Amino acid sequence: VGCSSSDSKKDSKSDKKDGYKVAYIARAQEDSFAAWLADEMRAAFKKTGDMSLEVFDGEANDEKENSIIENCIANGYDGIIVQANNGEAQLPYIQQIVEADIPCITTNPRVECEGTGSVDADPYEQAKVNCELALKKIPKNAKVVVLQGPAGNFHSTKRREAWKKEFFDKRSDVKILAEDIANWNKDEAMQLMEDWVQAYGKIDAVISMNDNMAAGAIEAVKDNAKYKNMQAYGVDGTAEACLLIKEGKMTSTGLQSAIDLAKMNTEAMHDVLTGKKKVTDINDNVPAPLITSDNVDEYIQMYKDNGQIKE
Amino acid sequence: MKNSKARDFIHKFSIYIILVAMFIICAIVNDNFLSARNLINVARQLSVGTILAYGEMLLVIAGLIDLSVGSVLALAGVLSIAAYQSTGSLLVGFLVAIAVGVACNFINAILVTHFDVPAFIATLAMQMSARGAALRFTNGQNLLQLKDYTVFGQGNLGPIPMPVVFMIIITIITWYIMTHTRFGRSLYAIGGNEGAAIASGINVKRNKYIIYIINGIFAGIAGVLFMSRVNAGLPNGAVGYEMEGLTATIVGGTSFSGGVGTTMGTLAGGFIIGFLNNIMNLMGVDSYVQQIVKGIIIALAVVADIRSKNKKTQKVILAADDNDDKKEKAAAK
Amino acid sequence: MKNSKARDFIHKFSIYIILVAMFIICAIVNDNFLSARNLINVARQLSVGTILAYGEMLLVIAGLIDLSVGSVLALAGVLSIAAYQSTGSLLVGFLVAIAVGVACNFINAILVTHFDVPAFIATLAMQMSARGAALRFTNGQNLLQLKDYTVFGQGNLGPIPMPVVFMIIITIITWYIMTHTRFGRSLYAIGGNEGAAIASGINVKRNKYIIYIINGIFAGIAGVLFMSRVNAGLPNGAVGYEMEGLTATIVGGTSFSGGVGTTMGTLAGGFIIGFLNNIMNLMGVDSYVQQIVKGIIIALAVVADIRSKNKKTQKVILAADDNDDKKEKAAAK
Amino acid sequence: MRVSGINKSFPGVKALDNVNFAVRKGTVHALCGENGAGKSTLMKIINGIYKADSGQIFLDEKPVTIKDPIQARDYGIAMIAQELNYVPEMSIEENLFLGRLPVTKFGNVDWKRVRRETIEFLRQENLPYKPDQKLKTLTVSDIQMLEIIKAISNNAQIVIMDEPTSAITNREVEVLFGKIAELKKKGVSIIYISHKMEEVFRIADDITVLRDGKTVETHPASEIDLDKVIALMVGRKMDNVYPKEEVEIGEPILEIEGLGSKGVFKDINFKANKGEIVGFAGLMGAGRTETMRAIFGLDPYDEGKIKVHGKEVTIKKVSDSIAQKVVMLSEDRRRYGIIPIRSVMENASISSLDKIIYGGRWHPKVEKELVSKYFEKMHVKTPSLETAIQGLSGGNQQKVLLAKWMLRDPDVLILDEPTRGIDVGAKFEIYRLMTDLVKEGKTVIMVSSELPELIGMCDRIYIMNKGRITGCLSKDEFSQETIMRYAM
Ligand SMILES: Nc1ncnc2c1ncn2[C@@H]1O[C@H](COP(=O)(O)OP(=O)(O)OP(=O)(O)O)[C@@H](O)[C@H]1O
Ligand SMILES: Nc1ncnc2c1ncn2[C@@H]1O[C@H](COP(=O)(O)OP(=O)(O)OP(=O)(O)O)[C@@H](O)[C@H]1O
Ligand SMILES: [Mg+2]
Ligand SMILES: [Mg+2]
Repeated sequence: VGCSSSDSKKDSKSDKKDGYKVAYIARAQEDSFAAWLADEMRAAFKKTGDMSLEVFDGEANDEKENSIIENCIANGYDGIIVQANNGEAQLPYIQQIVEADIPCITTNPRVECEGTGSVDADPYEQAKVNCELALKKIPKNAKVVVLQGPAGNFHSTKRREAWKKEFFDKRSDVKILAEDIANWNKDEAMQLMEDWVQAYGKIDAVISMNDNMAAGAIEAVKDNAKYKNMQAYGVDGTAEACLLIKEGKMTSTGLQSAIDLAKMNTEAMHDVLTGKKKVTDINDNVPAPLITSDNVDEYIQMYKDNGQIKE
Repeated sequence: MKNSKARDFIHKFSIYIILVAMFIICAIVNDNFLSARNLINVARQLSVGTILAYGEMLLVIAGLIDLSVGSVLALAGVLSIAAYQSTGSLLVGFLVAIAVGVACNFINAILVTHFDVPAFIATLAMQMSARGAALRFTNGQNLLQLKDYTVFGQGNLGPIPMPVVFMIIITIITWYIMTHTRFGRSLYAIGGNEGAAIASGINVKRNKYIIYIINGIFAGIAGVLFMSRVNAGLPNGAVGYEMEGLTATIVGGTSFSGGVGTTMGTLAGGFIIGFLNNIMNLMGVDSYVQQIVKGIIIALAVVADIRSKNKKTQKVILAADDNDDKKEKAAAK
Repeated sequence: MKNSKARDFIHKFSIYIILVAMFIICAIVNDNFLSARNLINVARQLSVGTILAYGEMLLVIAGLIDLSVGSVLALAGVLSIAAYQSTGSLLVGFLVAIAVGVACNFINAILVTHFDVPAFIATLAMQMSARGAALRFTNGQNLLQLKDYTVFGQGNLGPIPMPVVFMIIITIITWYIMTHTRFGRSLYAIGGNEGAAIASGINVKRNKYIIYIINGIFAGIAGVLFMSRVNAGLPNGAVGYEMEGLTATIVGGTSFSGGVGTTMGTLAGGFIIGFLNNIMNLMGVDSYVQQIVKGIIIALAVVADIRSKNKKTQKVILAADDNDDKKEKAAAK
Repeated sequence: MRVSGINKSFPGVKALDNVNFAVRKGTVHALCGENGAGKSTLMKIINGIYKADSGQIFLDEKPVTIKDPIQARDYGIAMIAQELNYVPEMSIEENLFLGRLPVTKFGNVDWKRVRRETIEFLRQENLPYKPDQKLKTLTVSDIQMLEIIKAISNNAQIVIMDEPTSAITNREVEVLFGKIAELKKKGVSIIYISHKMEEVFRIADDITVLRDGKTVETHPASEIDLDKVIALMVGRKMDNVYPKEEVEIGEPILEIEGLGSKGVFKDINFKANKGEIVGFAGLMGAGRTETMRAIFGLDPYDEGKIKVHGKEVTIKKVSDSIAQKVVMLSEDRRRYGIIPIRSVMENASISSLDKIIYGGRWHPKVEKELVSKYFEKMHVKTPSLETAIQGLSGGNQQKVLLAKWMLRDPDVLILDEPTRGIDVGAKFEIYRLMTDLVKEGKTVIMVSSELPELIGMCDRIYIMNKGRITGCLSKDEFSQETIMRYAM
């Protein structure tokens, strides 16, 4: 199935009074990262002046997300940015966007489809930067537990894959005591950790596919002296994770910066709509810096600036 | 006299009136709403939910419920895809989905009719088990590369998307069952007065099995459509779809006290919810606000429906000349 | 004679027998289960769910239901934290949570009692709206830096965690309400036969308001405990908790046909589910398999409970003429 | 048809104990017995609703097994159940054909035929309804008539009628009896169950008495009299059916002035005095129940005054009238009376919670004592105080509900059809209780469609028709003819 690439006949539209109408289809507004990204997108688009953004919510449901894509095609947006819930599931619908000659950027995650561009934060990379640190920091014969996101979730799968290839395969001495799904949720991770503490007594490190779950696990052992030196690894670089790193409770996290993602998406879309670039030339990655106690202050400052951390 | 006819009309067709009102409002507030493409989209989007709603309708009319349908859909869908992938036959894939839907619902029926487990708890247990089974089977991973399997959900018959074709066929079948078969009529009796149904020689247990089996067939078909439409076997898909189905059927006038409900009402309920979702997306309503509004509108639609129905039913005893100003009396209820 | 006494005993205490059996099995299959720390851990984990279960119990006994409790908990929790953060007063935070819980449930009650909206649909609408409001308020972000607010969920009273203290207090209050107040007694009448309750001089509408308000208070407290325990204001937390609460109360012997249910039964139901979750985690059962097993065990527990009761009353309930139509209203409301 | 050696037990009760019973072709066979004697149970076994523990059913001397109502129908057995088996939300036509909808050769329901035959029935029976009208919009008596038509229309050889007249008017009773005569002529056998002895003696060819689940005796109706049947039923002789005693009549306790409710009743004026039993007669649908419901606060009223002990009171809800010591026993035991799954004790104490829950505590001992006291006084038969009330016979349920109101020590007791479906023994006890109450200086209002009991028990009788009071008779004017004249 080929996707025809969209040629730019946009120039005629550029002098429309209300500027370009762009749709952003978010994975799930209930997911705090996706919600943050949507917010940053709105803010970044507002700054451009000649583009307006409508945000749609895929409700973490592929059928809903596909429906919204269909609606957006039907309603003649000038450009569409898709944050897929499930790359494969959205693929045929993204192809429809291309067929309708609407420039399409996929973001967080990238969906491989001819004729589209992409701006991504690579989940493998985000976990990998943690693995590099963990290789050094996690002691010999350590016992660890692993927390996963929802079954089948693209990010969770990719991050887990990175941990396998970049850490567990290289450290056969490390034993996984237990591994379970906590659906990105802090409360579910907390309950799992409480039970694991009862079952295993000693846990050296928590390896979590996101920061929320890592924070839940840390919460469960917060006042337990035995776990004072427990390590915890996450991904996302949320405000909470930064605070925990600052307190010394969490080891590291790989930043997935909604601000950077939004900025790059906005610029890319602007370039495409104004004819500066072809959409197929867009293929960017935001960096995934590792946040540790060494550099956490700068990120805390970032969150203070955007109001997520107070005082 | 005329007045009371109008009232009868409103009473009988209130849900359709609400639907039409909504349609008109949508058309006014947004230009894109009335485009053929958009309307086809809406129909396609609500087809899976409406098919599930018919299953729930049969159950609720008979005083039962199914909370497992989202999970069963997922299990049926992933097993169906696996079957298709290993045999290459679309037919086999389709039949496996139906078989799985039926098997799960057969267990529901056994628990409910033979072990007297409340339908709520029996199907809640099935919800957990079927979901677990779907995840276990796929190891939590999505099944990919569906190839031709996508024809069910993404194909078209002329201008009409396949899911809509399925929905239309199932609507007709459901309507036929509910109005033209003994089985369908007996559901109203079972839900309306189970004792009377038994005493009238209706085989209540057998009929409950049949209802769950039909519900299972619908769940299986919905599973095929869902997975094929999203182009992946998602063991985690369709969470909470039981509530969508139930909402459509209840908004459409089916009553939880049993014995009341119609196919067309359920269809109208499905469309009301479909329009609601669509118009809010068209208008770019913030997604959190959408949820708030959706809750409010559903409550209002049901209030309007119930209000219009409650207006009647106080009996009149006084001789006609005694109350020329004509009846109407707040029902004591 | 003795035989029938034994049967009476089994009948009356079947759910406790199931609980004890489960406890013994857990203790045998896993060494860690019986440790004081683990048992305290279990108690802490099930406390929020059990508090919600009491609210659902009051409602279900009276023939009502609340599907909004998970969302209301979240809304109450985040607003409570925001109030605490802006005033610095724990008391204000606590009271705001309760006020929010009560306000949402007051709306539920208005819809149900004054507009005759089925409780299922009214509270489903509230489920959507309250969740939307929680997300809107926080903009989808978790609230952080709870500081002393965590005392509610993470503090201890002697060796007993605070959530457990709250659960114990609420258990006692609920038990007291159900057995020692006129209000509690009338709930059984309302759920058992609303018409008869009205004709006996019970103010059914007012009582329904009170039930929802109590449910709201419990939801508010649960919101504080939940958020404080996880040390964050999670606007998308506690999704599906209504089902947890309902499951506990139904497993504990409350009946959807109304008029039946006890505080201690609900507590037992909560513990059965708590033990189940805990033992499977302790044994490292794969999470998919956990779901399958959980579904099966819940179904089995209810089957066992119903079977033991069938020996006596249930048969009367099922067969007696007077009740034919009441029966199997089960699923609904 | 003949049954022999039928045994049937329910948990805790032996409902039928070696019952033998035979019906001759083309006769009416009456089955008599107290509440809970097992009459309905026996009929349900014959109709395949229950399965007998042991025993045999013979049709034309051939042993048969009847496993469900469908099979019973195939054997030509039709039954009008005591608890009306209708579906309120369904149309008349569907209720008529419930469980036997005709189908075309394609297997779909033959709605044309259903409609045609229903219209035909409604025309024959002079019922002014449309076939697609929902049953819940009909009066109880018309529903009962439909049930009768349904059973007869089946061309059955044996028709079982379990208390068919408990909810229909005298005129309809005559229609029914006409039909029974026709059926007899066609050689159909009828099993007739009723607590109304006059009816039994009017139409029965044979009478069988059932007591405590055992067949006591069968006699041709011509060879036995009322007293003998009653004696067989209750196991002792009862000489006075109406235990009425003269009581001095005092000042008015309840006065109703110009009470009206739009479209339902109007200009209701009456009073009930201390020591008086006031009757309310009228045809079914006359509005007596509605009037009493309004006085009791169950329904609203738009105009008029209610005075208790000479003082005007506002009654908006039931608790208002209870506070005035005015209480009412509903005619509809199932809807407004019992709470089926709760215990007899709870059913009795539900309106007196203030007497057992006080000082912030429930006093179970007090509850038990209080309830037991009234149960003893009224001879309530129950296995225990914890038994669910649905397990009791109708008469005993009624006594529990009476006990509920006695616990409130009312000044005015309104009884709406208190003896409907209740056996002679229990009726007698209810009458006696009424007498005891007025002796204590209370007042009793009895709404009834049984003229004999009104005449036998009341001091004064008001008659209602179409929502108005059309007459008031004092004791010396009582006669069935006079009452009927005002009622029509
Ligand atoms: N389904 C049942 N379960 C338990 N007990 C029952 C059931 N049906 C009837 N009984 C009991 O069996 C006995 C006989 O009841 P049955 O209904 O046959 O009496 P009846 O003679 O028809 O009385 P009535 O004149 O009040 O109609 C009663 O004690 C009753 O409580
Ligand atoms: N408000 C009501 N709601 C539901 N059913 C009712 C109501 N009022 C009366 N009924 C039922 O309707 C039945 C038939 O009542 P009917 O039409 O004979 O009127 P009525 O006023 O009770 O007449 P009567 O003068 O015989 O008392 C009653 O047996 C009762 O069960
Ligand atoms: Mg009987
Ligand atoms: Mg009446």
